Amino acid sequence: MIQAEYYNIFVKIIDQLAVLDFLPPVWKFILASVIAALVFFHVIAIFALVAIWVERKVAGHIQDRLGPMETGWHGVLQTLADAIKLLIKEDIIAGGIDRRLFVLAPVIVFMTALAVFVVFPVGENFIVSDLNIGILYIVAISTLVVPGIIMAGWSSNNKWSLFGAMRSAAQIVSYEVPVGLAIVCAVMAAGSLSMQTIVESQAGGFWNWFIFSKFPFGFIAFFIYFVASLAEINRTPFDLPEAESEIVAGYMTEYSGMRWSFFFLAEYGNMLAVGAIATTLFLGGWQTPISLLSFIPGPVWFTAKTMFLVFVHIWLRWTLPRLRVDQLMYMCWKVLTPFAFVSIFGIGLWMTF
Amino acid sequence: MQSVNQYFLNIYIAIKSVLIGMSITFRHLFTKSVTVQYPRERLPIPGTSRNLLLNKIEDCIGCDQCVRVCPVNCITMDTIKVFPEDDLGLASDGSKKRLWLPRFDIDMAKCCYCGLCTYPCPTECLIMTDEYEYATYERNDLVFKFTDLDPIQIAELKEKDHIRSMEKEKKKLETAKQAAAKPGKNGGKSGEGT
Amino acid sequence: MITLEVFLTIGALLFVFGILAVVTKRNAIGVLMGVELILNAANVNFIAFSFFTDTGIDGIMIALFIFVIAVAEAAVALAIVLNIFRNMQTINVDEIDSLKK
Amino acid sequence: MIGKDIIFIIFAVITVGSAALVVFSKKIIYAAFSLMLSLFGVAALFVFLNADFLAAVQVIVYVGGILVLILFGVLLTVKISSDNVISHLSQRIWGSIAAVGMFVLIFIAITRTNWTILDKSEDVVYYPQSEAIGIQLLTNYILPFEVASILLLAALIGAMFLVRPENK
Repeated sequence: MIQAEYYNIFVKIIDQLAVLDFLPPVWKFILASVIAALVFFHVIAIFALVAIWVERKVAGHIQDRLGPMETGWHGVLQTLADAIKLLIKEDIIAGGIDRRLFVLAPVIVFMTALAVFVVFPVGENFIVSDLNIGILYIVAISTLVVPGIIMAGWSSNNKWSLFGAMRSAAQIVSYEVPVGLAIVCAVMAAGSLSMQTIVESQAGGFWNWFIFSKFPFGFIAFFIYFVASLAEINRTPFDLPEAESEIVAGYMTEYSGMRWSFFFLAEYGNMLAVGAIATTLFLGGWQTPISLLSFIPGPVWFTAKTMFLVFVHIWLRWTLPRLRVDQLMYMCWKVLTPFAFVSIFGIGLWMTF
Repeated sequence: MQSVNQYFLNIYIAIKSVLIGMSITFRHLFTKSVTVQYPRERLPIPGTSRNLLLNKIEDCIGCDQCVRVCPVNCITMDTIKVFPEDDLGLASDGSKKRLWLPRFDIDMAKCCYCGLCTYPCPTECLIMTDEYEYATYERNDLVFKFTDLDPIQIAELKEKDHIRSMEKEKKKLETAKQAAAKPGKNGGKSGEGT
Repeated sequence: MITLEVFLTIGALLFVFGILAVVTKRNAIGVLMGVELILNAANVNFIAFSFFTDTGIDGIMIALFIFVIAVAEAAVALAIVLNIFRNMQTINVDEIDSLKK
Repeated sequence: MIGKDIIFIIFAVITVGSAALVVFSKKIIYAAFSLMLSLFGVAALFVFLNADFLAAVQVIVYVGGILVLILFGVLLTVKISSDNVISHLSQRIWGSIAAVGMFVLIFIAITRTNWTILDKSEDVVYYPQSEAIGIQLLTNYILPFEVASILLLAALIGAMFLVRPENK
């Protein structure tokens, strides 16, 4: 079977359970996949619960407010209350929309956010599937979100939805280019597409992380990846597809209740995923910064680095205003892409000599 | 060459301004927030503020000035003249109360908070308090009733007043008849108007 | 189950559906979709052969170049379709016959 | 290995079935999304053929690139009145006959030919292909690689030239 030479933690765990010995290996594999999907669904859901609270608190304190304070200690239960409200809300499907595509679109968008979690190396022995095309798999899966968004925009039968979907698709397709080139930088430095190998090649202290070891090219690549990934997941300052002052809520305008919360979960799942990818590629993944601190296990480091990047996302969101469309495209094609080429060239020279 | 320099200058300025902005927001992350947790802590209200109207009904002499001055007609007042056997006592400023007040309603849904009604009040019984939380579930609950008479009393008073006016009417009619018996002015008009 | 013949049959089915789309669709973009299906059928065949025979990864290399050609074809064809739409206000291939007249 | 067969059959049915939907769906937008499913299924079939790199590239290029182009084309050209441009009946009949005939021909060719194939029934060794592809691209296939890049450049310039605004 395909997983034969790939490390898969869930398959390992299930192999060790004697109760399940009667199952053929393929069914064990399928069971492991289902468990992995459920685990990551809950990871995304819990992360979203926490991140939305953190985002509100950070937003509040940046603006000298307090943020949610009423529900629970300092409002920690606020998101839970909102989630319950969303779940029991009426599921409105307006007349004149394309029902099949309308129902399918949030599923596709959320599926892409969920599927990338398969290849994240959380710890030394903690990865669901160490594909040898790991990072390429992530790029491939994250392109699937574009048809999903266009599906949502088209099926809503609403001009704001369609505008938002077109903007979003144009933005994501454009920013695929600098994202891909920045990823190529890390892949060149590591000499492998596998996520686990990329992390292992950054072992031995923070000066071996690609952000520092190939200075300044690694830093440029990290910077480009960070900015372009912000644009790719439609976060502020690149949230033109959801610009509420111009096009209501973009492709999500007609959605409500459960289906809207799937889009929302996908957005926060993407935030986590982008932070995890940047951590893996440039910040050494689960590696400890200095060997003195190696008693702290890898998953803690991985989570800490990812959460730091997520915090920077939130921080940026409440600092910068929204860009204009032409500024967005200027930034993509005239700034990020040339610098990505420069840094590829630089890392190529570095690896040669 | 000029435009190339401009290009790099733009990038430099962009990164610099983003960093400055981020440092500002980071500093504000730790400054004390200015939020007032409203239902639990409240800011003091200035003494001249105009909010809910209150009528101290025991001081009200029913002079009707507030009703007449109100630009939106939100005050409704009924008065009944005292009967000779009653004594309503004095208002706090010493003026004698000559009227029963079976009804003194203020519709706060109509009130425009101009405060004009409080100035002419001779006994200063109609004032604006600093109470501003009087949201209700029913619009009718916004009509504040200030009378201190209970409905039975009001009914009795109205009955008495009615009898008195009837007697007056009779008297008037009699005097009119007497006047009609004598040659003189026409008294028919006074018979109609009561 | 996973044999060369099965893959070739899948490739043949994709090819046939592609041809059918090209022949019967009146929308120029529908015709383009048919062309993409045909190119995919060719890819399936190439990769199946490279897997089941001892030709190394030559089939995969050819498939990669087919990707390149498919991208170029799609970009240029869509540019042409958009141009036609701008000039004629239609992309029904039956109505685009001004060369006949 | 029955489980692997089941997964394979699911993906094969998805691929071929949505290819059929591309042809027979009335709305062009449904055809486009069926095409997405079909291309995705083809990528899944590539995984069964030990072409993992190619499967990822298939998704990136076809779903992320060509399909988005096609969707944009649909959104930019379709008028609401012309939502379902369907063909004449005669075209459909003759097209179907030709297609079925072609399939029968190919199927006979597939079954009659005596293929000399490697034995892949037991313990196939799956090895990473990306390295081999990279080496091949820069050694044996260097000329096609360069020609392909020139082709892409030409297509890029050509497409941009074609859709430029008229009055410039």
